Order: sequence, then C-alpha cells, then structure tokens
Amino acid sequence: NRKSEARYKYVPQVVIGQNEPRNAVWGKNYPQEYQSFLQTSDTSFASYQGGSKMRDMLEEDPRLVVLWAGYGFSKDYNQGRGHFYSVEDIYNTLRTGGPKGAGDGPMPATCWTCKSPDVPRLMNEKGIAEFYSGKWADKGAEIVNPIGCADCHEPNTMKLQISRPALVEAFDAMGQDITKATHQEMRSLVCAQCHVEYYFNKNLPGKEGVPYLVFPWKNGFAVEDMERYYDDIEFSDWTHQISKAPMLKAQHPGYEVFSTGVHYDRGVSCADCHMPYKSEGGQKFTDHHIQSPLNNTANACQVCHREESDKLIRNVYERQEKSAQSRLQLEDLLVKAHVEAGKCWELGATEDQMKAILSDIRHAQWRWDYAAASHGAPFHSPVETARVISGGLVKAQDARVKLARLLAELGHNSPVEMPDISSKEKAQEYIGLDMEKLHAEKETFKKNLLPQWLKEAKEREAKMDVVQAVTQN
Amino acid sequence: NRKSEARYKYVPQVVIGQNEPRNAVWGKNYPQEYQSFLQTSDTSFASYQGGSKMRDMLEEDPRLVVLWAGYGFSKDYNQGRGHFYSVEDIYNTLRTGGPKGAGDGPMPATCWTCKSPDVPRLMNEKGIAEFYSGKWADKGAEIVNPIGCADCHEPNTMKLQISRPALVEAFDAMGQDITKATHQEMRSLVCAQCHVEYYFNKNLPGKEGVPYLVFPWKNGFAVEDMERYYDDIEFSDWTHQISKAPMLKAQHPGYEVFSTGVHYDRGVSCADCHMPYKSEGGQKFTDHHIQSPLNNTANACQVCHREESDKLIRNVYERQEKSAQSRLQLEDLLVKAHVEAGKCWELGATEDQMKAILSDIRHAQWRWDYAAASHGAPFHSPVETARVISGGLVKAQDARVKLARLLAELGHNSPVEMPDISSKEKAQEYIGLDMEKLHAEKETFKKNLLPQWLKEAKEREAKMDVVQAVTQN
Amino acid sequence: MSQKFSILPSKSSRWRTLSVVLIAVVLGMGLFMAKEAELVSYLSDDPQACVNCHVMTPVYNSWMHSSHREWASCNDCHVPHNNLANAYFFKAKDGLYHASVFTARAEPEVIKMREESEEVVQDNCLRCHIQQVTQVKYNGWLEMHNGNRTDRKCWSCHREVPHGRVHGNSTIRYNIAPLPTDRETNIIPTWLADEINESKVK
Ligand code: HEC
Ligand code: HEC
Ligand code: HEC
Ligand code: HEC
Ligand code: HEC
Ligand code: HEC
Ligand code: HEC
Ligand code: HEC
Ligand code: HEC
Ligand code: HEC
Ligand code: HEC
Ligand code: HEC
Ligand code: HEC
Ligand code: HEC
Ligand SMILES: [Ca+2]
Ligand SMILES: [Ca+2]
Repeated sequence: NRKSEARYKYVPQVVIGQNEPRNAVWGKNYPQEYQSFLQTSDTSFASYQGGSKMRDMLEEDPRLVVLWAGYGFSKDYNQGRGHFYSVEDIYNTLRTGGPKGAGDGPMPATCWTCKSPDVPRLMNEKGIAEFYSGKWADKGAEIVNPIGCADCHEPNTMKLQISRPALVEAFDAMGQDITKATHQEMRSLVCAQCHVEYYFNKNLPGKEGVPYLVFPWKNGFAVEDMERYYDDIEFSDWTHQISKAPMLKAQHPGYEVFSTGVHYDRGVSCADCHMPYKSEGGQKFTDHHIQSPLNNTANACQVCHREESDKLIRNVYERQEKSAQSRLQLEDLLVKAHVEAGKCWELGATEDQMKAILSDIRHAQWRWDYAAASHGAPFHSPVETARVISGGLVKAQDARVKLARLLAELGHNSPVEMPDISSKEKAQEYIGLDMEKLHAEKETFKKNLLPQWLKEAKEREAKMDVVQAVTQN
Repeated sequence: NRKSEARYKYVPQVVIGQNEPRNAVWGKNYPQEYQSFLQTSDTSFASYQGGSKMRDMLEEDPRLVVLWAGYGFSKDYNQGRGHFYSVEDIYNTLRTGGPKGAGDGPMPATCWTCKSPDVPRLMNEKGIAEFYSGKWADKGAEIVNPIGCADCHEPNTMKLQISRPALVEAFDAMGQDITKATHQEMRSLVCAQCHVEYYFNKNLPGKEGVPYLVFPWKNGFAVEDMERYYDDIEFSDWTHQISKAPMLKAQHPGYEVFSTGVHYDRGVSCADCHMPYKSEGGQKFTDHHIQSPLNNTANACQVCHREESDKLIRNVYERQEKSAQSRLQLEDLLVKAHVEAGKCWELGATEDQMKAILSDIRHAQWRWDYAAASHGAPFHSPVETARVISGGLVKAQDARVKLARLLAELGHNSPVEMPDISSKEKAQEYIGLDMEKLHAEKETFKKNLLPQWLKEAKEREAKMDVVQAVTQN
Repeated sequence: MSQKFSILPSKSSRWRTLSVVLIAVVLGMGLFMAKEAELVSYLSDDPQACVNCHVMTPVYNSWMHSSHREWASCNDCHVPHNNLANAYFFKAKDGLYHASVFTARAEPEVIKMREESEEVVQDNCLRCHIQQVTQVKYNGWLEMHNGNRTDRKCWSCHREVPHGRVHGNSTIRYNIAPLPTDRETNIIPTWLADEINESKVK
C-alpha cells in the first residue's frame, strides 16, 4: 500500500545488522542524518557558558581543583563537546591515566558505557556484568566508534530504542515500566541513557566486586531523594583530600534536572531543541548535529517562540548569569569549608568533633555539583537549579559556623588563611598533584598502548562485512 | 463625527468632576466596572500563599516578629487584601497606633498616600508637601474612600492616568519621561503608583522635616541598586531592637521584581492577569475585581496558556513552594544572627567589633524582604527572586561566621540559646511587646476619634454635589 | 466625435445639470468618506487605524486583550501576506467595502468575515504556526493537530483567538477603552503636573 511504499521510498544501500557499531555503515542508508551527525566534530561555537569548543573547566574556574582534591576530576575536567569526540576524549583525559596494558589503570571498564555503540555490541557478546568487569584498559581494543546510531536506533525500522541496561533497571527500581514510554518521551529517554547521574555499585547481590552502573533513582530524581539514597547505603565516591569529608560526585544529572523544568512540563523533549527538524533540498530530516541550541535558534527555539534570536539568547544568558552568580558564591564557601576543615585536623580535631561538619560539607557540595554538572541546568530548569544552590548555601553555612566554633575551641579564632588558587596550575600545586608525571604517563599510553588498540580494532572490524541490500524494484 | 458619537453612545448619568473621590459616583456611569470593583470586598478565596482572605502573617510565620523587633511591623502585619479594605485596614492596623487627636500617633500623614482617591483630591487642594506634612491622624477626616476610580482614571475620557507624584518623580530621577509611556505600559504603571518599594525622605532640600514619599530608584530597580542608594545616603528605617543593626524595610517591590520576569519581558502587564477581560450578558469589560489570578485562571491565564487550570495553578504553587523553602531557611539564619548579635552586645562587644556584622545583617535582611514583601514575587519572577534569596543567604552566613568568632572571643564558644518563637504571641512576648496595651489604645481610637472622622467626612461629602448629565438626545 | 468621449451629456441635454450635481455629490461623498474614515491612516499597520470606526472597537478591544497583542496586528491576520501587491489590493478593496457599509450605516449587529477573508486569515495562522501544526515532530507537544486540521478553520477550536468568544457591535458598552491610546492628552493630569512643577521651584 502507499504507506509502506512511502516508508521504503528510500533505497536501502546496505542491510544494517543488529548492534552495528560502525556509523558509516548506517550512513550509507541515511546520508543526511549521517552527514549532520558528522558535524558534531565542529568545535567552533562558544556561547556564554556552553558550546562545542573545548573548554577546560579547571582553567576557567580553579576552585574546582580544590573541591575535587583527591579525586580524578581535579586532574582534568573539560566541558562535554560533540558526540564525535566521545572516544577521543576518554583516551585523552588524565582521569583514565596511562594504563600500560590489560589490568592496569585507575578506571574500571564501566567507564566505556556511555561512549560508544560498541558497548551494546559487547554487552550482547559478553553479558552485562562481564562488560562492566575489569579495567578500562581491558576493553580498549573493543571500543572505537564514537557515540552513534546503534546507541539510539533499531536498525530495521529506525525506531528509537534503549540500548543501555542501566536506564531500564533504574525505571524498574522506581516501579515504572520504560516500555510504556510514548514516542515523545523516547525523544528524551534516548538521551537519559547517558545524560544522568550515576554511580558504580560494587555490592550488587550476585555481582559483588563488579563496578555495576546504577542510576540512584529509587527514591526519585530530586537532589534530596538521591542524597537520601546515597546516605542510606553510606556510599561515597571518594574521601576529600583536605577536609576528609566522605564526598559524592554528581555527574551530569541532565535528564533529572530537565524534568523539573517548564519545558518538560509542557511536553518538550531533548530532541526538540537539540535535534530540531532541518530542511535541505526540500527534504526535512532530524538534524543529528547535536549541539548547543544557541547555535541554531531558528530551528531550535523559533519553532515555538517567535521572539528575535537575540532576545532568546539573552533569555538564556540571563538565567545562566543569575545562576552562575549564586553558584560561584557557593563554591567560594565550599573551598573555605574544606580548607578550614583541613586546618581543624591539623590542630588536632577528633573524628567526633568533625563528623557533623563533614556531613554538612558532603551535602553542600553534592547540591552544588547537582546544579553545576550537567551544564544545561540553569536554562533547563532555572527555578529548581536556584533552589538546589540555595540549599547548598544553607548547608555550607551550617558547616562554616560549626567550623568557626571548632577552630576557636582548637585555639585558632580568626579567619583561616586561604591558598592562592588564582590559576589551575596554582590550585593543582596546592593540592600536591604531580601534573608532569600524569602528562608523561598519558603520553606513554598514547604512544604504546593506544596504537595497539586501534590496530587490533581495525583488524577486527575489517572482518565484519557489510551486506549489500537487494533492491526490490 | 461618528467616532465621537460612538464614544458617547453610552448615556452618561452624571458629570464626574476632576478628582471625584466617591467611587459610587463614577459607578453611576460605569455600573459594570463598579460592580466588579465592589467584589474586592469578597474575602473568601485563599490560595497556597495568597488570596483575598485576611492572612495574619505574624501568626503564619512568627519569625517575622523577631526580624522586625523594634519596628511597627512586629506589632501587626497582614497580607494585603482587596482594595475595598484599604482604608479599613489602615484604621485597624496596630502600626498606626491609637491616636487621640490631631498631632498624635506614631505615623505620618504620608501613610495615607496609597490608600484612597481622596489623596489626589487633597494634594490638589493643599499641595503635595503640605499633604505629606503632619501626622496620620491629622488627615483622618479627609480620607475615607477606599482605593478607586480617581486613582487610575481621568474622568472625561476614562483614560488611565498617574495620580501620584512619587512615581513621576521617580521616573524623573531615573532620567526617564513617564509621559512617553505606551498604553500597554500604563496598564502596569497605574499599579506602580503603589505596589513599589518606598521610603520617607525627611531631608529633601526645601522640604526638610517633611516625610516626603520617595521611591529609591535612582540607581535602578535591582536589589543591589536600591541597597547602594540607601547605603550611600546612610538611610535606615529603624535600628533593630536585638542586634542594633541599622535596618532597611523593603515594602512590596511588586513592580520592580515583576519587571525582571519573563512575563514583563514578553509585554504582559499587571492588568492582563489581575484585571482580565470579562464577558457578562454578552458584554465585554475590564474586570475590576482585582485579586489573585488563581481565583480566575480562565480569564487571567488561559487567554495565553492552553493548559488546564489545575496545571497552571500547580505551576504557580511549585514556584512559590520552591521559593518559600529557601526564604524560610534564610529567615531562620536571620533570626539566629539577630539573637547572636544581641548576645554579643550582652557580653560586652564594642561597636567596632560589631560594625561589619551589623552591615551584613542589614544587607541580608534587605535581600530577604525584597524577595518576600510583594507576595507575588515567587511567581512574577521566580529566577530573580531565587537569586536575591541566595544573595541573602551568603550575607547571612558571612554575618554568622563572624558572629561565631566574636562570640568565641567574648567567651561564649557554643550555640547561642534561641528563644521559643513557636507562636506569634510567644515571639511578641520575647521582644517585650505589650500587646494588651496596643490593642486597648486601638480600641479607644476606634471608639472615640474614628467615629468623629467619619461624621466629619460624611458632612463634608454631603456638600459635594453630583451634577446630573444633560442627555443630548 | 467629441461627444463620444464626453462623460457629460450634451450641453443641451436636460440630464446635464443633474449629472454635474451627481458627480459633485459622488466626489464630495468620496472626500467626506475619506476624511470621515481618516483614509490616510490605512496606509499604516497600526491597529488604531481600524478603530477609527467604532464598529471595529469590539474587535480592537478583544485583540488588545488577547495573546496575540504583542505579536500580530490586524493586518498580520486580515491581509494576505503572500505578496505585497496582493496585500495592498486586498486592503484597498476591503477598506472601500467597509467604508461604504459604514458610511451607509448598514453595518450588521454581528459582523462576520466573508469567506474570502476567512481564507486570508487561515493562511496567516499557518504563516506563523506552520511548524507547530504540521511537523509530526511536535505531535507530542501538540497532540490534537494530527487530523482535523485541514478541513476546518483554526478558530473553530481556538475560539478565543484573538477576539474572544463573544462577538457583536454592542459587546463593548462604552466604546471608550481605546481612548487611552490617544496621545492627545497627557497621562499626568494638569493639576498634578502643576503641583510637581511648583514643588520643584521651591
Ligand atoms: C527548550 C530547549 C531545550 C531542551 C528541551 C533541552 N535543552 Fe539542553 N540546552 C538548551 C540550551 C539553551 C542550553 C544552553 C546552551 C549554551 O549554553 O550554549 C542547553 C545545554 C545543554 C547541554 C550542555 C551543552 C554544551 O554546550 O556543552 C547539554 C549536555 C544538554 N543541554 C542536554 C540536554 C538533554 C539531555 C536534554 C533532555 C533531558 C535537554 N538538553 C533538553 C536547551 C534545551
Ligand atoms: C551513549 C551515551 C550518550 C547518549 C545516548 C547521548 N549522549 Fe550526549 N553526550 C555524551 C557524551 C559522552 C558527551 C561528551 C562527549 C565529549 O565531550 O567527548 C555528550 C555531549 C553532549 C552535548 C554537548 C555537545 C557540545 O557541543 O558541547 C550535548 C548538547 C548532548 N550530548 C546532548 C545529547 C542529547 C540531546 C541526546 C539525546 C538525543 C544525547 N546527548 C544522547 C553521551 C551521550
Ligand atoms: C551514565 C553515562 C556515563 C558514564 C557511566 C560515564 N560517562 Fe563520561 N560522560 C557522560 C556524559 C553524558 C558526558 C557529557 C557531560 C558534559 O556535558 O559534561 C560525559 C563526558 C565525559 C568526558 C568528556 C568531558 C571531560 O570531562 O573531559 C570524559 C573524558 C568522560 N566522560 C570520561 C568518563 C570516565 C573516565 C568515566 C568513568 C569513570 C565515565 N566517563 C563514565 C556519560 C557517562
Ligand atoms: C543520541 C541519539 C541518536 C543518535 C546517536 C542517532 N540518532 Fe537518529 N534519531 C534520533 C532521534 C531523537 C530522532 C527523531 C525521532 C523521531 O522524532 O521520531 C532520530 C531520527 C532519525 C531518523 C528518522 C528520520 C529523521 O531524520 O527524522 C533516521 C533515519 C536517523 N535518525 C538516522 C540516524 C543515523 C544514521 C545515525 C548515526 C549516524 C543516528 N540516527 C544517530 C536520535 C539519535
Ligand atoms: C517544542 C516547543 C518549544 C521549544 C522548541 C522551545 N520552547 Fe521555550 N517554551 C515552550 C513552552 C510551551 C514554554 C512554557 C510557557 C508557556 O506555557 O507558554 C516555554 C517557556 C520558555 C521560557 C520561559 C521559561 C523560563 O525559564 O523563564 C523561555 C525563556 C524559553 N521558553 C526559551 C526557549 C529557548 C531559548 C528555546 C530554544 C533553545 C526554547 N525555549 C525552545 C515551548 C518551547
Ligand atoms: C502573568 C500573570 C501576572 C502578572 C502580569 C502580574 N501578576 Fe501579580 N500575581 C500573579 C499570580 C499568579 C499571583 C499569585 C497569587 C496567589 O498566590 O494566589 C500574583 C500575586 C500578586 C499579589 C499578591 C496577591 C495576594 O493574594 O495578596 C499582588 C499584590 C500582585 N500580584 C500585584 C501585581 C502587580 C502590581 C503586577 C504588575 C507590576 C502584577 N501583579 C503582575 C500573576 C500575575
Ligand atoms: C492607590 C494605591 C494602589 C493602587 C493604584 C493599586 N493598588 Fe493594589 N493594593 C493597594 C493596597 C493598599 C492594597 C492592600 C489593601 C488592604 O489590604 O487593605 C492592595 C492590594 C492589592 C492586591 C491584593 C488583593 C487580595 O485579594 O489579596 C492585589 C492583587 C493588587 N492590589 C493588585 C493591584 C493591581 C494589579 C493594580 C493596578 C491595576 C493595583 N493593585 C493598583 C494599593 C494600590
Ligand atoms: C507607595 C505606596 C504605599 C505607602 C506610602 C504606604 N503603603 Fe500601605 N500598602 C501599600 C500596598 C501596595 C499594600 C498591599 C501590599 C501587600 O500585598 O501586602 C499596602 C498594604 C497596607 C496595609 C494592609 C496590610 C497590612 O500590613 O496589614 C496596611 C495596614 C498599610 N498598608 C498601612 C500603611 C501604613 C501605616 C503606611 C505608612 C507607614 C503605609 N501603608 C504606606 C502601599 C503603600
Ligand atoms: C487600580 C487601578 C484602577 C482602578 C482603581 C479603577 N480602574 Fe478602571 N481600569 C483600569 C485599567 C487598567 C483598565 C483597562 C484599560 C485598558 O485596557 O485600556 C480600566 C478600564 C476601565 C474602563 C474602560 C472600559 C473597560 O471595562 O475596559 C472603565 C469604564 C473603568 N475602568 C471604570 C472604572 C470605575 C468606574 C472605577 C471605580 C469604581 C475604576 N475604573 C477603578 C484600572 C483601574
Ligand atoms: C498576555 C499573555 C499572558 C498571560 C495573561 C499569562 N501568561 Fe504566562 N506566559 C506568557 C508568555 C509570553 C510567557 C513566556 C514563554 C514564551 O515565550 O512562550 C509565559 C510564561 C509562563 C510560564 C513559564 C515561566 C516560568 O516562570 O517558568 C508560566 C509557568 C506561566 N506563564 C504561567 C502563567 C499563569 C499561571 C498565568 C495566569 C496567572 C499566566 N501565565 C498569564 C504569556 C502570558
Ligand atoms: C491572530 C489573528 C488576528 C488578529 C491579530 C486580528 N484578527 Fe480579526 N479575526 C481573526 C479571526 C480568527 C476572526 C474570526 C473570529 C471568529 O469567527 O470567532 C476574526 C474576526 C474579525 C472580524 C469579524 C467580527 C468578529 O467579531 O468575528 C473583524 C471585524 C476583525 N476580525 C477585525 C480585526 C481588527 C480590527 C483587528 C486589529 C485590531 C484584528 N481583527 C486582529 C483573526 C485576527
Ligand atoms: C470606515 C469604518 C471602518 C474602518 C476604518 C475599518 N472597518 Fe472593518 N468593517 C467596517 C464595517 C461597517 C464592517 C461590516 C461589514 C459587513 O459585515 O457588512 C466591517 C467588517 C470587517 C471585517 C469582516 C468582514 C470581512 O471583510 O470579511 C473585517 C475582517 C474587518 N472589518 C477588518 C478591518 C481591519 C483589519 C481594519 C483596519 C485596517 C478595518 N476593518 C477598518 C467598518 C470599518
Ligand atoms: C504574525 C504572526 C502570527 C499570526 C498571523 C498568528 N499567530 Fe498565533 N501566535 C503568534 C505568536 C508569536 C504566539 C505566541 C508564541 C509564544 O508564546 O511564544 C502565538 C500564540 C498562539 C497560540 C497559543 C496562545 C493562545 O492564545 O492559546 C494559539 C492557539 C495561536 N497562536 C493560534 C493562532 C491562530 C488560530 C491564528 C489565526 C487566526 C494565529 N495564531 C495567527 C503569532 C501569530
Ligand atoms: C481539532 C481542533 C483544533 C484545530 C482545528 C486546530 N487546533 Fe490548535 N490546538 C488544539 C488543541 C486542543 C491544542 C492544545 C494542545 C495541547 O496543549 O497539547 C492546540 C494548540 C495549538 C497551539 C499551541 C498553543 C500553546 O500551548 O502555546 C497553536 C500555536 C495552535 N494550536 C495553532 C493552530 C493553528 C494555526 C491551527 C490551524 C491550522 C489550529 N491550531 C487548528 C486544537 C485544534
Ligand atoms: Ca560543550
Ligand atoms: Ca492577599
């Protein structure tokens, strides 16, 4: 009939296999989507606080080095950029260190989960827990394709689908059935596979020792819900190097924060703004150049808002600026709290004296990170973001008032001297990072191990064939 | 021509004089507007934090008593209700005390400015500075009509007009010409005559000693701009009874906060939501039942938003709840700061030791009040309101960290005991208010002076005649 | 010969006087109508141009209180926007039609758009909202538009857009609300302006 005729109007060039990780293969059938997807390699756009440019966050804001002292993020942290770079960036980040071979390095294999369409393929081949097991370096030769088609699409119908178990499991934990999601919800849920807060649970029954990827959503998405979740299981990502507080790292809770905003409330999906329709040669298709919508207000915003592009951008900046103002003040207080807590230890404070203080610091910084880490929050949900930051300010002041009292008790009744952290370098020196060593290790990795991975992968992929489609007419 | 014919198609019953203060006289010509205006006497609607019901704010939130210790507001403070009650409420509030006659009582005549259409009449008769001069009680017999037509309308054309000099002078001070206002702007500016932050300036050149009504807008509307204005002239509304801080009282900066929100940005005016169009018997007119739009979402919101009424109300409540959460936390810190500062004085602190602390308290509470006082702010401009509260939280913690250090220095290195302020009564007792006396004074005023005022006014108004219109056809 | 092209009957004809009178009347009427209708103002897009006729007051007022006030003026909806010439042609034609009806005092109590005008308005709704109502992408956001969109007018559902649900000439009782748009008088009453000046001098 005419409907199926329409559906198959395009001439499929190749048969795309289940979990086909090579984006170029899909691109044979869907050249427009593929071409626009390739544009995520463009790094020329910068907005007030976003864009596709490489932005060294530690350099832009050296306070972060102190906030994350003792944790990988203090070594290196950039703002996310185009999906095209997902694999390249995880090679490059100092957080993955300089493994010398299988079994080496600071990070687990789980780190690959959100970086490539090779992941569903491998999970299918090996099993989920097996995928998460072992070191990051163990799977280097298996994962080479940047985020792409198989992460979001079923190959026969191109229907959106969920390729990552963590999201399905998280819905289960909340007592919700993700298979009931509407088409419009799917246009956000494919993003929620990755743009969400997560942690590695090493104590899952039956999977002890495996850093299993879990979204901490059981009690809900709100900052307090997740905090209660972590407090209940006494989880912490790391112990702060200066304050010794048991810290939580919030990682890009993009979907969670977005879902508290007015656009979500009105049924707008991630794809509406980050993947709007585009016309090219009289044909409409979904723009797969996923990027800051501010580089594309005509398609991304003006579909629904008739305001001038300039005004819309100003609306976004204004919300970001107001949020940044409060967020930076909170960071200042947090830096002070860590340093003051460090001083207390120095002066002989006991665990007992410090306990309540460290708990305040943990909760204050968790709120800060929840508001900051997804980059989009100040626009996605400005009111919730502000509420979370206010909560952080209250917790930070609780900590600092207690610290002032304890310091006085320990004989230091005056402002504690603050380190010079006016640049990333100074801050990293202050927390005692040997940056030269870290860079050297990374170089060695890139010279020795990485080329080996790429070679192996090439050979492996060369053996995967591409089936030409049989044209039926 | 036919246009003017059309203009006077309705049959005017009476000729309305310039500055006619009696609303019923206008009502003869405009019965629909008048009838709806009378509905502001309805006090049956209550929403989450607004509505026309009498809401005793001190009872709902006894912290306020402590925040305003030493100032009139700690005696009595209700949420504004319908315009119908403007005169009745200023009779009743304990803030105006129990004057026994002319020249008596705590408040100046200026207090009448925003309460009645008798004000423009009197200003015209006596002059502006003369109007502001003297005590509140001095003009009691002159001002009897609740807020009404002459406050906003020119009687011949019913054009919107500005009847209060303070607004004109404030525009002047900003270097702006209010006569250039568009029709749509006027639909907010008539409200900005009253729903704005103000203070009484007793040092105006040439008007020394007169508590002249001034809007502190010279540097702009933002919370920091007005703060700078007051700091520059070293103004304070009162000295706090407990902390001795030189305080500022923010009074309903409704227009100022509104103008930072997205509705203002999109050209929406106060009247669009608070005075929407209404149909009655096949006729459309401006609903003069000025009230919470949540009692009327169909006309007030759904003209522009197609969401269900329930959802729109939820949107408003959600913003209010989020704001309330942060605001109440800020209040807690402020109460603590005042009490802690009081303790410092008790322990012999010097002015010098207290100076920076008191300045922090002043600035923190100013921010809180700016965000709280207009009641509508959490919806009118949720993002700005949150930014302002965050700023307040930072200042409050600055104060409290300094207080903790100073307290330790003064030998009190532990939490300061907080009073029991779990009810309005307890809080008022704590700050030493003799409520019985205040109530008794008010009763005496209502028994003796008030009836005299009303009698005089009645006689005066009886002499003002109503000119019947000459019907031309 | 000359007779052939003369618009007037021959000098000798008894029709001549009458025709002169008639022509004068038509011209005069035209001028009168032009003035009465403040014709020049129609060259602008200012909605106030339309309120020169009181019968337009109800629609003006309802538009003034509608979601479209900040976005769309009368002409954005009621005049074709597919090309400039068409716009002016339609405007002139429409204007003349309104003017004659108005001058003849033949306006009905409830004015209705002619079918021709409806087409114009419908096209204009689409001009602004095409993406919202046609892109399947936004089905999730705007459920109702899948079907039923092409076989009826937008305002059969969006009944308030932009003139509200109540129509008719006497729906605005006083016909005075647009007056605040006049810039002839000041928004500060004279007595107050004087008082303020006086207080400045002191
Ligand atoms: C209503 C439009 C809209 C929707 C819907 C939306 N976003 Fe955004 N997003 C934005 C804007 C605007 C920015 C700010 C871009 C900038 O600062 O340049 C942004 C920023 C981001 C960023 C940071 C971009 C950068 O430059 O690094 C990410 C990541 C992001 N959004 C992901 C998401 C995800 C995931 C969802 C759905 C859960 C989503 N967005 C929904 C408009 C939207
Ligand atoms: C498989 C995991 C995954 C999925 C699915 C995913 N993202 Fe991402 N996204 C990432 C990673 C990883 C990065 C950072 C890449 C880098 O910096 O190397 C990123 C970066 C981004 C950025 C920043 C781009 C820039 O120019 O700064 C935006 C915006 C974004 N994603 C939006 C989305 C949206 C919208 C969706 C769903 C339609 C989505 N993402 C789906 C993992 C994912
Ligand atoms: C649940 C999905 C998920 C997991 C698991 C995950 N990431 Fe990411 N990663 C993302 C997203 C989404 C972004 C883009 C976020 C942004 O806009 O900053 C990102 C960005 C990055 C970037 C680019 C930006 C930067 O920080 O320099 C690197 C590198 C990275 N991740 C490394 C890692 C490592 C190492 C791990 C394991 C510890 C990891 N990722 C685990 C989703 C994930
Ligand atoms: C991060 C998630 C994501 C990735 C990666 C992704 N897509 Fe899509 N794709 C989407 C979304 C969302 C839609 C819109 C679906 C809808 O509206 O029904 C879409 C739509 C499509 C469509 C339907 C036609 C159209 O343009 O709307 C095609 C074909 C397609 N994608 C091909 C690809 C190809 C080829 C790749 C790899 C180069 C790819 N996609 C990668 C999310 C993704
Ligand atoms: C698919 C429709 C859609 C898209 C695309 C969209 N918006 Fe919106 N936007 C809405 C709706 C609906 C609202 C809620 C207001 C309402 O109910 O009318 C809204 C509200 C807003 C608000 C007011 C909320 C606030 O935070 O103050 C701003 C500002 C805004 N949008 C800007 C943008 C910008 C910038 C973009 C592009 C990056 C964008 N929108 C993309 C539909 C959309
Ligand atoms: C977009 C709609 C909208 C606009 C425009 C608007 N308001 Fe409001 N206003 C509201 C809503 C909603 C509330 C909350 C009512 C409630 O809580 O019941 C409110 C609350 C108020 C309140 C407190 C009401 C009470 O119940 O005591 C006042 C006073 C107020 N607004 C005055 C103004 C003034 C003055 C302006 C213009 C400067 C204005 N509003 C503009 C919607 C609006
Ligand atoms: C002449 C001064 C004055 C003007 C002008 C004025 N107000 Fe008020 N308004 C007041 C006062 C005083 C009150 C409190 C009355 C009371 O509680 O006795 C009030 C109360 C209100 C309330 C609370 C009603 C309730 O039910 O709780 C709203 C809403 C409001 N005004 C909105 C407006 C709007 C909108 C405008 C302009 C169209 C406006 N006001 C113009 C002085 C004024
Ligand atoms: C610039 C205009 C203005 C001036 C001057 C002014 N008020 Fe008001 N007043 C208002 C507005 C607006 C409201 C309604 C505010 C609200 O929603 O709470 C109000 C509300 C009130 C109320 C009813 C609510 C309550 O607090 O119980 C009283 C009583 C009152 N004012 C007394 C006074 C007194 C006493 C003074 C002099 C110190 C004064 N007003 C000066 C504008 C003004
Ligand atoms: C607080 C300000 C305020 C007060 C008090 C007020 N009005 Fe109005 N009035 C307005 C506004 C705003 C409009 C709408 C003007 C517009 O949209 O052009 C209006 C419109 C009108 C109109 C025009 C017709 C209509 O319904 O739109 C009439 C007549 C009118 N008012 C009569 C009165 C009468 C009679 C009183 C006293 C009983 C009164 N007004 C009190 C603000 C006020
Ligand atoms: C005259 C038109 C108009 C009226 C009346 C109106 N709004 Fe809006 N509203 C808007 C516009 C325009 C926006 C900005 C979003 C956009 O650009 O689409 C908006 C934005 C919003 C938003 C999103 C902004 C935010 O704070 O997150 C909410 C919620 C909202 N309106 C609720 C209401 C409610 C509730 C009422 C009635 C009390 C109301 N509006 C009355 C036009 C209006
Ligand atoms: C957003 C588009 C839009 C704008 C702007 C607009 N109109 Fe209309 N107009 C319509 C629609 C739609 C109808 C049909 C209403 C109906 O039948 O319910 C209409 C109907 C009318 C009618 C017929 C009478 C009636 O009540 O149905 C007149 C006359 C009219 N408009 C004049 C105007 C004037 C004058 C203006 C400017 C002040 C204006 N319109 C602005 C869309 C618009
Ligand atoms: C000279 C007086 C006058 C002016 C000026 C005027 N109108 Fe009209 N208009 C009328 C009258 C009379 C009718 C009723 C015609 C009928 O239904 O017989 C009418 C009918 C209409 C209609 C419905 C009939 C149709 O054409 O479909 C629309 C739409 C309309 N006017 C729009 C406008 C717009 C837009 C303007 C300004 C550009 C305007 N009018 C200016 C007198 C006027
Ligand atoms: C000149 C452009 C323009 C024209 C013509 C136009 N609109 Fe709109 N319309 C807008 C804009 C702009 C908005 C507000 C969008 C926003 O909130 O950002 C809007 C909002 C709307 C809304 C949502 C608000 C509401 O009132 O419910 C509806 C429905 C709507 N238009 C329908 C129509 C219909 C039906 C027509 C034709 C009769 C029409 N529009 C003609 C520009 C236009
Ligand atoms: C069958 C009835 C129907 C018809 C015909 C119709 N609409 Fe709608 N429209 C709706 C409904 C119902 C909604 C609200 C959908 C929602 O909120 O999910 C809507 C929403 C809208 C909105 C978005 C309003 C907002 O929330 O900002 C616009 C714009 C709009 N319609 C324009 C149009 C235009 C233009 C046409 C004509 C081409 C049209 N509509 C025809 C029923 C209809
Ligand atoms: Ca980026
Ligand atoms: Ca109220």
